[in-house]
Amino acid sequence: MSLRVEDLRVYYQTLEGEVKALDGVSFAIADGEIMGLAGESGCGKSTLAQSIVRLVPPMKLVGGVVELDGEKLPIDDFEAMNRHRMVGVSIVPQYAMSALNPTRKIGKLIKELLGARGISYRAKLPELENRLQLVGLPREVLDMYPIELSGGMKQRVVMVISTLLDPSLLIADEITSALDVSTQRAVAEMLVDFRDREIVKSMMVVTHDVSILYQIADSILIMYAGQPVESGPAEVITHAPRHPYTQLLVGSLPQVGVRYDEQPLSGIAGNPPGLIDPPSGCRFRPRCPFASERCESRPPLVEIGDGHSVACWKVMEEEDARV
Amino acid sequence: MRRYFGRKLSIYGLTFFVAVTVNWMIPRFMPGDPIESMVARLTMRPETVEPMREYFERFFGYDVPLWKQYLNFWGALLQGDLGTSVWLFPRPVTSVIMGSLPYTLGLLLPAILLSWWAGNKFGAIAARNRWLDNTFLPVGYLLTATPYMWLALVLAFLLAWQFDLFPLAGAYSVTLRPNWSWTFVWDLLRHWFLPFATLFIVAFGGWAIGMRNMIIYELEADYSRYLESLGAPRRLIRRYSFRNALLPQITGLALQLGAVVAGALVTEIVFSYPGLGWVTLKAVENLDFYLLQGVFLFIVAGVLVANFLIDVVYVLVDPRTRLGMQGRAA
Amino acid sequence: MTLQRWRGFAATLGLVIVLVACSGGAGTGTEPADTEGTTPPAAEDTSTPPDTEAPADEASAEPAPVTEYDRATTLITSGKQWGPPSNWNPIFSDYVTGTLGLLYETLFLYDPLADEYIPWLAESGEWISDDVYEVRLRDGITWTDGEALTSEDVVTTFELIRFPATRFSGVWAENGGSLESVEAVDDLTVQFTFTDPLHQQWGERLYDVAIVPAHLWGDRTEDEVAAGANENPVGSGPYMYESHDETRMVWVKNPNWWATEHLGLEVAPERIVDLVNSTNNVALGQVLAGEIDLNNNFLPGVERLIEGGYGLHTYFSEPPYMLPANTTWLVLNTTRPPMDDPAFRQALAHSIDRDRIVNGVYNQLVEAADPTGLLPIWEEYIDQEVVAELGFTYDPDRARQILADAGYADTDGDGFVETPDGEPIQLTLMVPNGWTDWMEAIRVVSENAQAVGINLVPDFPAAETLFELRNTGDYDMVLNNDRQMGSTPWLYFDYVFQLPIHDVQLSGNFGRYENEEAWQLVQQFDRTPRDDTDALMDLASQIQRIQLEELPVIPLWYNGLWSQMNSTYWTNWPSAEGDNHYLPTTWNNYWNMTAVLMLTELEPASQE
Amino acid sequence: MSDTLPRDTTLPAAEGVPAPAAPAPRSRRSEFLYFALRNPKLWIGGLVVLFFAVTAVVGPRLTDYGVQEYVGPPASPPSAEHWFGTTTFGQDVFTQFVHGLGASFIVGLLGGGIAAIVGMTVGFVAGYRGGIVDEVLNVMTNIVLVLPTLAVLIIIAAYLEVRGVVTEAVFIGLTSWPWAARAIRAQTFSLAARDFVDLARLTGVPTRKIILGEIAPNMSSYLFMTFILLFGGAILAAATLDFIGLGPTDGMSLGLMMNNAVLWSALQLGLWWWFVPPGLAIALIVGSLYFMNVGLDEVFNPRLRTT
Repeated sequence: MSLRVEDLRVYYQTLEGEVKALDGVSFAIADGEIMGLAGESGCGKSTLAQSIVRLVPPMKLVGGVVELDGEKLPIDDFEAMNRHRMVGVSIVPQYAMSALNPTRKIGKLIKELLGARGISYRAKLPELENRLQLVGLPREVLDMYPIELSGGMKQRVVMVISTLLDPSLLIADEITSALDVSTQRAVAEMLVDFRDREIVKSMMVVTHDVSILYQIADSILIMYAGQPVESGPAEVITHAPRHPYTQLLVGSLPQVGVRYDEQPLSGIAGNPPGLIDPPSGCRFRPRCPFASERCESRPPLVEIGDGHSVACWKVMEEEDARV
Repeated sequence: MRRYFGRKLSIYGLTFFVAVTVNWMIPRFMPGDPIESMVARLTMRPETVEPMREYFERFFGYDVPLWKQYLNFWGALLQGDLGTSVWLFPRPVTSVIMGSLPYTLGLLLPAILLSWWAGNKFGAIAARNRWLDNTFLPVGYLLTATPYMWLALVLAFLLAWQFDLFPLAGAYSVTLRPNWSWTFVWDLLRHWFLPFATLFIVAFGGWAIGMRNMIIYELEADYSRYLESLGAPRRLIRRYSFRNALLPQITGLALQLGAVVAGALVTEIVFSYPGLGWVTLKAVENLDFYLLQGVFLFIVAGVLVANFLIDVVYVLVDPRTRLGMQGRAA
Repeated sequence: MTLQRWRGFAATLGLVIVLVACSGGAGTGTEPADTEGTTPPAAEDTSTPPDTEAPADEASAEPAPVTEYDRATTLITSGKQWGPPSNWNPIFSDYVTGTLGLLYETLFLYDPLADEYIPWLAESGEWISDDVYEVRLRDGITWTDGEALTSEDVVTTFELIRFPATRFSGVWAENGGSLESVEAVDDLTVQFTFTDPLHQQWGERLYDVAIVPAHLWGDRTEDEVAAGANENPVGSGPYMYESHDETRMVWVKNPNWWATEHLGLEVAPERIVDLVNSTNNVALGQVLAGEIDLNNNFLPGVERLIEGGYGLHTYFSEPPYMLPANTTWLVLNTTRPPMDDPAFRQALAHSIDRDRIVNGVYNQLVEAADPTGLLPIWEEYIDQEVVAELGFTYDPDRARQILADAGYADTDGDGFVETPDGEPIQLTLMVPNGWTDWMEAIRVVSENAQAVGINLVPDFPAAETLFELRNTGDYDMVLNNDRQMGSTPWLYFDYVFQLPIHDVQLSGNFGRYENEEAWQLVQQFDRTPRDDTDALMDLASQIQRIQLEELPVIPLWYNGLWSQMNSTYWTNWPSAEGDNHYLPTTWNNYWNMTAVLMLTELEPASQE
Repeated sequence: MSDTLPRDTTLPAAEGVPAPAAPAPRSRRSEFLYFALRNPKLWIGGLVVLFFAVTAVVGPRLTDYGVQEYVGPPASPPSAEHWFGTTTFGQDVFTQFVHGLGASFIVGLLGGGIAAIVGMTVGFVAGYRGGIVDEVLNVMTNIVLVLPTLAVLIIIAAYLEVRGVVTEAVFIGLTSWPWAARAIRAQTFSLAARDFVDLARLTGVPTRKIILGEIAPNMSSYLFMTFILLFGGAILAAATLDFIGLGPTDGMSLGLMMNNAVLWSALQLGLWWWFVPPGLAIALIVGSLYFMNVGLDEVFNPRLRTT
């Protein structure tokens, strides 16, 4: 088991009160597994990605445990986490295009980054060049400034840097959203390649775009309003989702690559709830076409099939009925 | 690269053109006749007034059509001739300026460069120390908001008048004749210190605060967050931030030049330091439009040249500009 | 750029600063063009103070450049030079102080306090006929380059000032004066031939035209004479040009000065360093610190310091401390109603409390002027009877009475009088902005005027604007003190009544007052020989009668011959009490009014 | 001196930084207010400015003396009778001070206001219209930007026939706008590309209305801060001009007080009470304005709240 997250609660401290961005999230990623994490904007998926790597104010760890390779990660201790970052857990951030210091040549940046860990750049250079080749970049990029690279190139450089020390877990945060369809595919294939070559042991791919997950993910976790609502093998989630939200989410994907960040899902009426004072019971209830009285209490995440879990009273009823 | 500098240069050129034209126009279309006031100063006899006026109108080139005066003005200007001072007649304006320029440069250059350097250093330190930041911030803002002449007055009052540590005015002692002896150089430095300190302190506050604000933005920038995510040590991140925050400070240097020059002018006035500021004041007091014009053009030209130098420096230190211009960006 | 490189940069910066700082001074270092022409014949021991015992043979034949002036033998002055020295042309008027008087000399000196001409370059001068004035030069005077000073130099000088664009050109008949020709009779005798000589004006020229060397000036063009800087000047006087820079002018003693041999006179200071004035306040600081020996600025507040133990010395040891140098007039634009009405002018004059200006604004540093405005040196020309009969005094009731009698009444009840025609009166009195003592003074005047019902308000436009308005006659009232003291009250009569009126008035009668009769009298005064005292008195009396009846201008107070002396290094300064009655000033045109003789009376303070 | 302004970057990003994953607060305004009240920089700065503003308004009523009136013994140090002492003429320094304060505020408001209006107009039009209009305005801005403001003001003031506080403010306003125009142009540029502006444009709303109705309100905080900086800059510029003797030819101002103090040898005579209050007041007012600006920045820009 590469990553195990148990009842993780991370709140944002704001003057209006605590925004319960992650409110009891549990899941696990197995060695060699690529897990997709999907959901609408504001569902907490990015917070999840962030908090595992870089939990800084106004984020606050309220409860839960994150274990990597059986070791508990001190995610709320910024300095102590440094030991794990890049080696244990690494991230390709959403803002990969602007993640590189604009005034440093790429090679120099890497050299200084490695130097800070006492790793010799020279010794690592052959491997670095290999990796560049792997993502289709010439060796010369090391002598270039970020401005000399295209957006896609920058992102690939970031992927190489983030994985340079062979982390156990790589978190890819919305890395495809800004790309065109063909590039998206190429990047997705690279991610798989990274895993296949065992450069990274396991991977968490955060995206709002379920279709991309279908291409690369082994399993998918769907989040809604700070809580997981459904998880299971990619095949199952994309073709036979059970949770009403997942169904709407998957069904409302008319085309690939459209950004939904700035507007609510067109297919789902209403907005996600505010997380300062979320609705009791099922948080999807206000928007759910099937909501009933029972939904006023919170549905547990229940395994209904081989690795397929759903948190929905209606699904549980149907399962019960089948049995 | 050529396009970038071409554009910059053409803007500077245009600015200079506008400055020269406005400069030429003002005394010709404003009330007050410099020739008349000069003649009034020179003679008491009514019968000599007319011949003198005719003579000096010819001397100052007022006896030709306006368009020709304008062309002549440019012609003379391009040969480095800024006309003749009315106040210090018949001394050429350029000679008056050159006489006072070393004093102003001697104040300005060290004050600008040192305050920039020290201010940036200090601002970066303040940004990483909460206590220092909280203490310095109000002080820093107070410093940038301090009128130069007031600080000059206060320093003069305390350090020269009250405690007699420094001379109150002038560039060197009245009994000394300029030479390269230690006595003289020491005397020169003692006179130089207070005006320099005035400029330095006010400017220092500005740079320190600028750097402090800038570095806070840089520490929040994406590349800093990424480095944090990769577990890079704070030292490295700060180093990057400092360097990147310096770049806008270089641009700031260009923008602040005018202000520091203005500060130098009033500081010189307080300390009676015989630089350009003092000359400007005298030109104003003596209605010496030619000298005033000359000083103005000179300052404009100086600021433009300095701006261009800063542009060049900026291109050298910021790869973004440099590479952007070479079109190597993919 | 790495941090390391930044440090390197900083280090370099430090170095640069030192260099810049140094060059700051060096760049302006005295590079007094080439002074060869004026270097004294070498080997003279010019660096040894007269009273020290240093054996003369210790002075090297090739004296090292002076780096520090010996304070004991150097006179440090300030007060005239308001900008870097830039002009040594005595025919131009705005030359460096001492150009006339220390370097170039005049035929005579004039002593205003004794009303005497002192033969100077001239041994004597007299009218040998009604129209011919003959000057006899002293024998054996040389220029500092060794050439002899002869009648040729005098003739050349007067020919040079014939250029219409020079300020003395009016002496010549063709330019409106009366001089017909100048001829050298022999090496030392010059004859000036006039038609209907203007005696009073000629009396001025005798001591204010600097004689220049013909061998250096003879070929100069009009441009060089009218607008040349005359660098490296060669003169005949007690001092020679040594150096100048942006902040000072340095004169060095002429060891071969003719007056030592001829008159037994020797100037005491080895050098005179005249500092460029930056501001009054800096000068005040320097005077208090004893850095300056003689200062001629108007130093507000100085009266409070005279008895404060700063070693300050003034001509009088009690108020007004200073000798009067010129009169400040309230000039009224007589082309505008109601200033065109003598009664109105009288009323205004009677309303002004001049004592309040003298005491409140100037703290008794000046004195109220005589109703005629004539300076005390011309007291003998004042007809006391006329003054007693017609002179104005501060008397608000009288002022109101005069207004009422002339038909000025407050018809609309706003507290201010209207003209006899019922037109409201609203007047402004202007002085240049920043001339603070005057600004204070006209606040008093306005307040006084308002107290008697004249709606007068102070206004402080920029100087240039004020001059323009004044010169073109577009104003109500201004203050002015353009005329300095001199050898004849004609200077003031001319200032008050000068005709004709030009579109632009630059040299007097700014009030545009037209009185043909008075002007005739003034001109007649000008044509009357100086020794015809009775005629002069009679004319002066007639002129004063008109002036006091008409009051075209209102004299307010005498500005002082501002002079602060410090006795730390030099003593025996001019004073009313002692023997040294010469004028203690460095102002232009005053060296030749005996200030140069002051230098011969100075004594070094004994160094304890 | 008006160039002594903080650089563009001290202004917040107008786009309103998205609070990470936090749902929209109930009301942006109440959030700002909340932070504004809890931001010591803002209210300390505000209090200082307010204090001087009140002094400027109330002060003249506290003194019985005229600005130029000789009311006391000359050159006397501060006392119960004359709070700030007297000048060499015996004028009451406190009276001059409160009147000068008023002039400073007028110059600041008017000069800063004019500069803000010109800067906004140029910035909005250039940023919104783009193309040749932008090009021309940009060149214009650059020209005024590089010209040393004080030198320009000296030239203008020296030739001016009559100078009053208002004329002074106008000229300061007309020369100190460029940096504001530049900054606003950049902001407008990014806003003009946003959807809601596009929408307005498509529906045929006239340019003026789009700028005033859509763009300006979306960067109101930014504009307010710009004005504050221009306000302080104008006060400083006026003080400098007055000090050189190119200030108002009638009336009193803080710069003029310092000018008079220097002219009348306050330094040499040790009359510190004559020149200390005016300069100190300027430094405090302008400093507090800048300080408030930082506070506002933190209020409007959440990223800076916790550092």
